[in-house]
Amino acid sequence: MAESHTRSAYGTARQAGGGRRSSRRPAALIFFGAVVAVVLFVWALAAAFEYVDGLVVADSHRVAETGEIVRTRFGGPLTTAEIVDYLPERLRFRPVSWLFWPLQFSLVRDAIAVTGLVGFVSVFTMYAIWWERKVAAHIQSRLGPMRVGGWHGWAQSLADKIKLLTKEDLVPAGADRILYRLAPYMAFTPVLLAFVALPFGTYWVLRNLDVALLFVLAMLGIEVIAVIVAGWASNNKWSLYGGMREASQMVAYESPMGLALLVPIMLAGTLNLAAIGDQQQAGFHMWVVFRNPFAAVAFVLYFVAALASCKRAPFDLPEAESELVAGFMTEYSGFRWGVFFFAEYTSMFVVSGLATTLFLGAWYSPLPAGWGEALAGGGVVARAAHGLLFSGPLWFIAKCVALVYVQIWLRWTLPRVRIDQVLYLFVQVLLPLGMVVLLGNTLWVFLVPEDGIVAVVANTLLCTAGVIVAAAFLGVAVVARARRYRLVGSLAVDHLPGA
Amino acid sequence: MRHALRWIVMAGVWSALAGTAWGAEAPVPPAESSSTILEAIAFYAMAAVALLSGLAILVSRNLVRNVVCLLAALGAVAGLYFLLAANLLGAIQLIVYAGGTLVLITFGVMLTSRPGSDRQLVRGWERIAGGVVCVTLFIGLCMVLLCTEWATVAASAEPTTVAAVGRALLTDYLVPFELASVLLLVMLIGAAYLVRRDGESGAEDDADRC
Amino acid sequence: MTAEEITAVLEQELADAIAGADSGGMHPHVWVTAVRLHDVMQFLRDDSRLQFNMLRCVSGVDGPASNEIDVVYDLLSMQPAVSELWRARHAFAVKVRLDRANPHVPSVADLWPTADWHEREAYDLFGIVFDGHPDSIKDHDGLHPQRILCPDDWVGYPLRKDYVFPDEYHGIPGKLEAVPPGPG
Amino acid sequence: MAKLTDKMVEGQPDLLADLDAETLATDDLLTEEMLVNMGPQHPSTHGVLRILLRTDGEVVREATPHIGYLHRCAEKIGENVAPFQFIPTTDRLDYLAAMNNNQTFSVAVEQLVGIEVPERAVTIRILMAELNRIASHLVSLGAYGLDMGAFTPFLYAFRERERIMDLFEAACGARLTYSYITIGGVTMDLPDGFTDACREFLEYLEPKIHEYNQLLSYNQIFIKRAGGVGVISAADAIAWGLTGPCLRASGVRWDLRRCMPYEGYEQYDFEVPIGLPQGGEPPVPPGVPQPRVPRGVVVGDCWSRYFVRVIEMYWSVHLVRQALDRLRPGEHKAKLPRSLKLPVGEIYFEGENPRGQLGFLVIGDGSPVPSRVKVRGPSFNNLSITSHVCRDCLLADVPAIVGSIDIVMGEVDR
Repeated sequence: MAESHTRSAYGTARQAGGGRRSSRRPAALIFFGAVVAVVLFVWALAAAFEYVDGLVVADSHRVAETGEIVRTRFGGPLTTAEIVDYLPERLRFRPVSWLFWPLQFSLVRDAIAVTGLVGFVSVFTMYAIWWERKVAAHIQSRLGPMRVGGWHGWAQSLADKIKLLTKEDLVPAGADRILYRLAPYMAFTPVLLAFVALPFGTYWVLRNLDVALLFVLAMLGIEVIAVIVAGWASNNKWSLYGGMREASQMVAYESPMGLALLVPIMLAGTLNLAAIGDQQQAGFHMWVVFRNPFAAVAFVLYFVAALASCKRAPFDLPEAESELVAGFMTEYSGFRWGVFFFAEYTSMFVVSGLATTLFLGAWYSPLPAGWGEALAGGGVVARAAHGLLFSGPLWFIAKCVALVYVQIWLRWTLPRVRIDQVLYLFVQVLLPLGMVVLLGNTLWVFLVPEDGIVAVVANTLLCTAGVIVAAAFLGVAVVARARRYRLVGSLAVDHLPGA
Repeated sequence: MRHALRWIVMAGVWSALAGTAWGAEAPVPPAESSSTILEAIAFYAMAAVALLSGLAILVSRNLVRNVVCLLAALGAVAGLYFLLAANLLGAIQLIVYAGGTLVLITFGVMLTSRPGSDRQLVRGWERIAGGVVCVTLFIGLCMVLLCTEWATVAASAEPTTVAAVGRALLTDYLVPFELASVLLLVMLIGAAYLVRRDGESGAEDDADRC
Repeated sequence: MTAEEITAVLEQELADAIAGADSGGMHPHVWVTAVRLHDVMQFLRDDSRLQFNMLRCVSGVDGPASNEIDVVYDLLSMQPAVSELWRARHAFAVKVRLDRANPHVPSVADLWPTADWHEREAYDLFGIVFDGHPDSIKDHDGLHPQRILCPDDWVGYPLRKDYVFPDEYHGIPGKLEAVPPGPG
Repeated sequence: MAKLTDKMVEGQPDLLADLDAETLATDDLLTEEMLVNMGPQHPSTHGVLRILLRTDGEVVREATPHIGYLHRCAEKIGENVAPFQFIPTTDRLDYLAAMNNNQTFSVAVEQLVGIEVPERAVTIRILMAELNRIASHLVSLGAYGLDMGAFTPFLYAFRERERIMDLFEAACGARLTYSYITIGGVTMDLPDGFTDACREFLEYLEPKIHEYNQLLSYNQIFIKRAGGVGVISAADAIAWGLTGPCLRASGVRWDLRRCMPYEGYEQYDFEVPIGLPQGGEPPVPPGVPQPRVPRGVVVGDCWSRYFVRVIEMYWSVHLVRQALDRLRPGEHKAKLPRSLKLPVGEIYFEGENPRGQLGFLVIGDGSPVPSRVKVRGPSFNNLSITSHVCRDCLLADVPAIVGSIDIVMGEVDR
């Protein structure tokens, strides 16, 4: 009853100011419209280019090269003349070829790709932040942001970003001015650069590096230095503690993570992420995580180390609220704090991207890719169906989002581990475990014949285990959804007369 | 002087990180067209960053500033490797140096430096001796640089793939590879032993050391 | 043991220290001279018959009428038991009457560490100086236990009956009507 | 021992205060002794408490609590107002257990004056006191999970506490400072429908406590963080005057409601849980799954203090049920003269609060206003052991220990 009263009052106020309202466009709508328009335009350009590239570049490359197709989304020589020659008749009049003129410079193509990438990353991170607040809320039997922007407060992190932009840009007294300003960008740039080598699909990669995995690991390593510099430069004892903890934690988790990553490299035989992903296309039984028991353990080991690397869940010691106020981010406010936050969520995506590409059959769906060959070559609808059913960036993003969900879920259920327990866990438990897994995997690769009885049995067992786990997740979700009123209880109860 | 230093550091870090991204050129660097100019620009930018941030390290006494300058220098060197299409080396340079060693140096220097130990008095004749050694070294390096005719190999068509490096390591250069691993092992055990001999023994003391 | 028995034991053991007793009423206590307080307390804690192992409370009481300040120690003896319930043997109180101008009494913090904070609070609010207190400092008021509730440079002892609330403290006005002298 | 005082803090050069990038040499970065202020504004000090830590890297060499930020001199008010006007001040001592404070002060004055409280009032008082004990323990368990970095239990605990708040609001209109229990009984009788709402809440709460055990108490990380940390022996607990769950967790089976019963507690049957070593099984009311103390837990450590409160919540639910059965119609307040003259005399009475034994020394001198009201706050004593326990522990253990002792600053500073 109270609610409706205010709404009507609010309503009347609006009518009263009706005349003036039409001229005052809501700023958020314009801003958001612009962002969406830019992202869509970039995606459209990228899609158009991909369409042209698919048509034109394939043949020219097969001719020039020694049979082996070296095809990347944006590499290779391509001149306007070539493009125009291959366009269908009705598109060949003057302005169209004029339109494609800039595409011949690889720098322009890179610029488009990078814009698309940054567009995707920023949109994903914005919604990852909003999503974490919603998931945390529902875990804690409350609703989370509901008001900003309408349905379930979808524009909440957009509003946060604008609020952060308008906050005062202060540097604490006695802080090391240059480093204090530099630290957030040193944290954010490497993580964004990791997307250069992270493949979203066979051809959806900015640079198909031969050492893609090493490059991504390097980028994650540099972010640590930004945290140490931030911790030091903000002239605050708590942030100094946060910085030092990050340094010691990094020393702890780096080696087990390296060992865990050696296993999929050994199975795939290359560091090129696109190649590793392509080897897992023959159905979900070919996913590395189901190949042999050691690979499964390596996945768990890698995921734990990844949690520590992006300072999440039980290992969020560098910004431990209850001990260090806010760790290395204590003195940061406004946009700089936003950039650190952005870097954290982007590194969550990068880390789960690596896990998906190396262990969970990258951009391939559980259905074997062989069944979808007919669809791949067809028209747009067929290609879309192929993308949805068999392989495409959507599958990669879906798996990454699932892993990000697990990270969020862990954060809101587990308490925080102490610093010496983290060091003990990583150095004296996970490191030996990593070595055993590596040794086991090596012996498995050499001794166990590829399609021998042992390998098949192990593979089927692991596959069934995987299916059971997935089914359990879905089952719990469905049951909890059905009984959500009985479980939560108090939200749906009517209050006493006096209350 | 301080402002100049500031700009050097900012330019260095930005170009180093941009360089690594852009430098990871497509496998087939096109022979002609505008990209050679871009490559030249990138090369000189990164070389400049590497030199200047090295100089900045000498000038500044604040440890964390040195760390950032060192990061810029190592990043620039990694960028150069990427420019030379030696992607593996570039990535390893970033991981081992920029990611690992830099953190260890920061950690090590912060934990072990005793107060006042690094302010040795530099007396008159030591200053002169130092100067002489530097000059001779500089001249020697310049002579080496100018006199030898470098084997300017053509821009290699294919960047060395990891597989090639791996195969080379385990076939042609197996002995040095094994020797290096033994050396590393010895160092590892030595470090562990040194820490242990420092008076603490048993695992629970390690909790106090962090 | 009942209050009367406890008083009897005390008078038998430390006759000269006991200045009076009131074992009837709801708060049985015995008056002790300030000088011998530490010995009485030591005896109360260590004697096999009494064994007062818990010092529940140390409170200052200001009586302007008779121009003296009392310190009340409330003691409790708990009968330990391995698994079942501990039993309360007896509760007793010890009171000391001090001169209001210069109240001094030996500290019992070495017998029960809980007295450390209680005595600091008694000094802070009443001005009772506990000699030999582990946390003593020397400042404008001489050697005394450190203040625990009020700021260290606070003047006066708030719970004394004749305490006048200061006009201002570091520029913060204490009373509404008293306009503080402008700062600076 | 050299006590650390504020004077020494001023003298200590703040290592980072004058940090100018150019002048700083590397040696200032050495992690030798550093003075860190945890508080008075700090997320995990449960109110306005400042703990001065002398740390060497992550290891805390010495922790000195500084209190007094919430000092309102409640005892001075006690000397200027009649006892029934002092009741609202007792609400604000331990503001999470206002009902218990009111009850203890009312019993103290009633015993001093010799007032006979009607049967129904005594039962309502016990009912309200035990409900408030559950609410107070819920807050302490939730906040303790927060100190350990587990955010979710806090929300669950407050969701349950909201139901108790509704019950209290129905009874006396307030949600935190009730002033419901007064001298001679209770201010208003219970609203109709209160008893069944209360029974329904108890049915709802009991399985939830078991749910928290699964979520937090038996969580391996929580056990590692709390088990074996901040161990207080029984002798130290008694020497430092610890009372309530902190004392019981050290193995001392001592509860005023059973050892020195008041207000008819001897007619109710309930057990007193204490800290048990590994594998021990604390006593639990019938119909509750038997909890077991996990590995790595020691008598008197943070985990035991936490778990004694969980078990006490079970027994409080059991107590409230018995009180509900025992409710008979009758007077809710004794007839009292307009201005109650206090006899010449004094009394020291202690009641069992959720955080320990709250003691009142009330001295009457014939006038309606007491001449002295001394308040012995349990958190005041419990907090005094922090510096003894937090020696040579890790930085992350300080919030764990202070959280397990569960202090409320209103009661510490009075």
